[in-house]
Amino acid sequence: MIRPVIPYVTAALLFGVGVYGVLRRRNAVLLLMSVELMLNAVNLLLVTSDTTVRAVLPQTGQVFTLFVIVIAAAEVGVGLAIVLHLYRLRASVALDGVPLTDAPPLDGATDATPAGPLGERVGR
Amino acid sequence: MSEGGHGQGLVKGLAVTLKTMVRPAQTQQYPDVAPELPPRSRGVIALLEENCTVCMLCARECPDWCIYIDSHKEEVVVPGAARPRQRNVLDRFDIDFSLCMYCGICVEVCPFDALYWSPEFEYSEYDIRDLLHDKQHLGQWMATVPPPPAHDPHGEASKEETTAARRAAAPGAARGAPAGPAVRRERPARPAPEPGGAEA
Amino acid sequence: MPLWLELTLRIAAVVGAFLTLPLIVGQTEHKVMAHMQGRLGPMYAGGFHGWAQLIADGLKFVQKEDITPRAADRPVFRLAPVVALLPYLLVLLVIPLGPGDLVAQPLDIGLFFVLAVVGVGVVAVLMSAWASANKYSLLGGLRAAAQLLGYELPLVLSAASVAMAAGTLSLSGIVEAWQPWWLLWQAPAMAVFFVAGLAEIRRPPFDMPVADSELVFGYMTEYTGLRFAFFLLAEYVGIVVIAALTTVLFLGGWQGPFGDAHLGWLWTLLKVFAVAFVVIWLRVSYPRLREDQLQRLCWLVLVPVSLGQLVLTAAVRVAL
Amino acid sequence: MTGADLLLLALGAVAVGAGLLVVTTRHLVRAGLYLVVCLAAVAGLYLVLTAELVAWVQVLIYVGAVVVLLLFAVMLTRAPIGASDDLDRPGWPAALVGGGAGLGLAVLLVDAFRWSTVELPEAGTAERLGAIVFGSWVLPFELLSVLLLAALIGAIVLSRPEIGASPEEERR
Repeated sequence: MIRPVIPYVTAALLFGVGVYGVLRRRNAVLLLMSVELMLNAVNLLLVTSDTTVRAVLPQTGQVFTLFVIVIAAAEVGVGLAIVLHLYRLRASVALDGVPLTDAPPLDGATDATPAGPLGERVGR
Repeated sequence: MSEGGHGQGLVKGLAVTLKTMVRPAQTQQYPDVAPELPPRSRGVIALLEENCTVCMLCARECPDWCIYIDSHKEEVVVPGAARPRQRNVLDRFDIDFSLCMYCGICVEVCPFDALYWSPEFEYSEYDIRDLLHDKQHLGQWMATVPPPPAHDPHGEASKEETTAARRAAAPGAARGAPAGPAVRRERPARPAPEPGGAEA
Repeated sequence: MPLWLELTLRIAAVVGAFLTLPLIVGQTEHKVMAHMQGRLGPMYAGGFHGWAQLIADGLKFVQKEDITPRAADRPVFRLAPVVALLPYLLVLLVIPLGPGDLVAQPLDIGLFFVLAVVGVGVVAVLMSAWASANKYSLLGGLRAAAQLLGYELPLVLSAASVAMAAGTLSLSGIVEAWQPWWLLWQAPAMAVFFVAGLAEIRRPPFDMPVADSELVFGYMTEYTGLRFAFFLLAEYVGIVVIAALTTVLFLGGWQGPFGDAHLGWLWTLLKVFAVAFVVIWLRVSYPRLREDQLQRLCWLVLVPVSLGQLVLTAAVRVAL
Repeated sequence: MTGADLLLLALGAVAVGAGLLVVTTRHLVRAGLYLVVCLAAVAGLYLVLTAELVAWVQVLIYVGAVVVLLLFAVMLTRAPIGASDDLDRPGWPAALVGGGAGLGLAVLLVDAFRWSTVELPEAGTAERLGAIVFGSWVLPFELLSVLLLAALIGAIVLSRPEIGASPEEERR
């Protein structure tokens, strides 16, 4: 016997916190953390809905939560690879410092331009 | 290297440690059980004061300069002699064991067997100054000096014996040999002819 | 027996085991290691063969000054040893000692719980590494994180193999389903689990995170006194936990040649100590791996072997 | 209010509080540690809601792996000890949007459920969830494995910028 409104509200507030973090943070890793908060809010919502919604298939919400957790793990893996790559390129993970207009010199490490910025930084 | 080589090495390593474990340990329980030292261990240097003539050889040869000797001359009136003899009297004979490096050169060079190795080694002190042993302290160690080893039964006979035998066999051996030369010949190998010469 | 009394008794028993078993293992390590090196080990404390050495050590740790470096992140630094210790205490709750009721808290998904909680220990390592404000600590922490994350994979995979074989995630259930011939069938998984477990608790030869000749003492460099003792205690509880898990998962737990019903706990303890002995034995015998050898062993040997074992287990299960 | 309600309330408060600290703290690594607390509290909520397996998966994957990866990344990108000043951009719009989203959703949900009570469903044990995953949801499950593989390869490709360079280049 529980009151489902408590976990529901918790989930909603967690989601709001996550949104706030995503919009507020400049640091890419902190941003990923905020995304994790949002994902957890959704997970909590799914698990709680298992208690209130009597679906044809029982515990579907929990199964979905499992799936979301797996997706979150994959997302963090790729996301952190990107963040570390960014750090290697720019020695900073500030997101509003990333120029979105000009392409990063990804071919810097090839033989054509051995002194490119990537070549230098990787060698460090 | 093949995988088998790796595995063999790993097993061998385990075997070595296991074998060592079941063997008795090498540790000596020192303060509880006295260590079994070789009889001629070099623990501390003992001084036989009567033998010292203050020739200063030991102090001079000491690489660490850790032997301090003071003396004064004394006149000894020998009845029947033309004039009184002079004699060195030892006032101070200190070895600073905080400096000593136990090379044993002093024991080696002493022409009169005044210095001996004693196997005693438990003389550590709380104060480094107490490691300066004066002649009295050094003399106390004499009690711990082991007796000289017996002659090797198959070895060469001692110089005293051969000389005495030669003297006895020589013509005109009626007079007893004077003690001085005999003592001098006792150590022909010593690289210290000076005191012997002075005495002669 | 009323419920609260039973609960109290069970928790007291677990805390008792938590406090005594690591000490016994630690003392065994002192002695075994010494004799394997031709020494005697501690001989004074307590009189008989230095049995009280670890108690004396504990007293010494208590008296030592508790230093927190000025540049350190104080709360995190101070919290890390507790976080390192807590997961193992929780794990001990679900490890079955004997048949029936001889487990502090039977759990349906005990194996999963154990793996999940043991994985939390790495957070403590990262906390202590970063909060120490010391480059050696940080290097040790990064090494530890890479090592623990990497070795978690073969650990979980080999545990999954035995869970698959038993058809249950409950630790008691696994022991009940265990048959002696599993020793052969699950041997690769056992080897992988044991080696990965050693790496999880950062025991030599997998102690790169604390490699004292390279990193001073890794993430524990700045710790003193009781907090350092907590880390040490965590290491020894880790040995107990890994040995107990190996026993329960692969060596048949309380199943012995005779008297399972009454002597089950004795068999479990015997096996745990046998495995702990092997842990110590490996520490004495092998030198520390290099960092790249460590990762190579994990990804090129342990993970493929455990995956192969999974396939084998599945094949045998389907065939039976 | 039953005991379960109180537990839910306490754990929810911890989760939201730790979450708030994650997004407001000025200490980079502490943000990750608060995230651990938050995720652990959410795992506790799952336990109270009888989702056993999900709770322990949460601990295993999130606390044991995801957060550790995040902390790892924080340390690799040279997080300083102590507060950093450049973590945030000016935050009124963020507070507005985030607060709006959170409170709005909360109001909606409160309105929907009021103070009603429900019976807890059967526990989400490994056995039952396994039956459902491999019964009704096999296809998504298999898709997920492909996704994981893709993510794995993607992460490897991203973190090795030398890929494609000549072997000599790589050895440099």
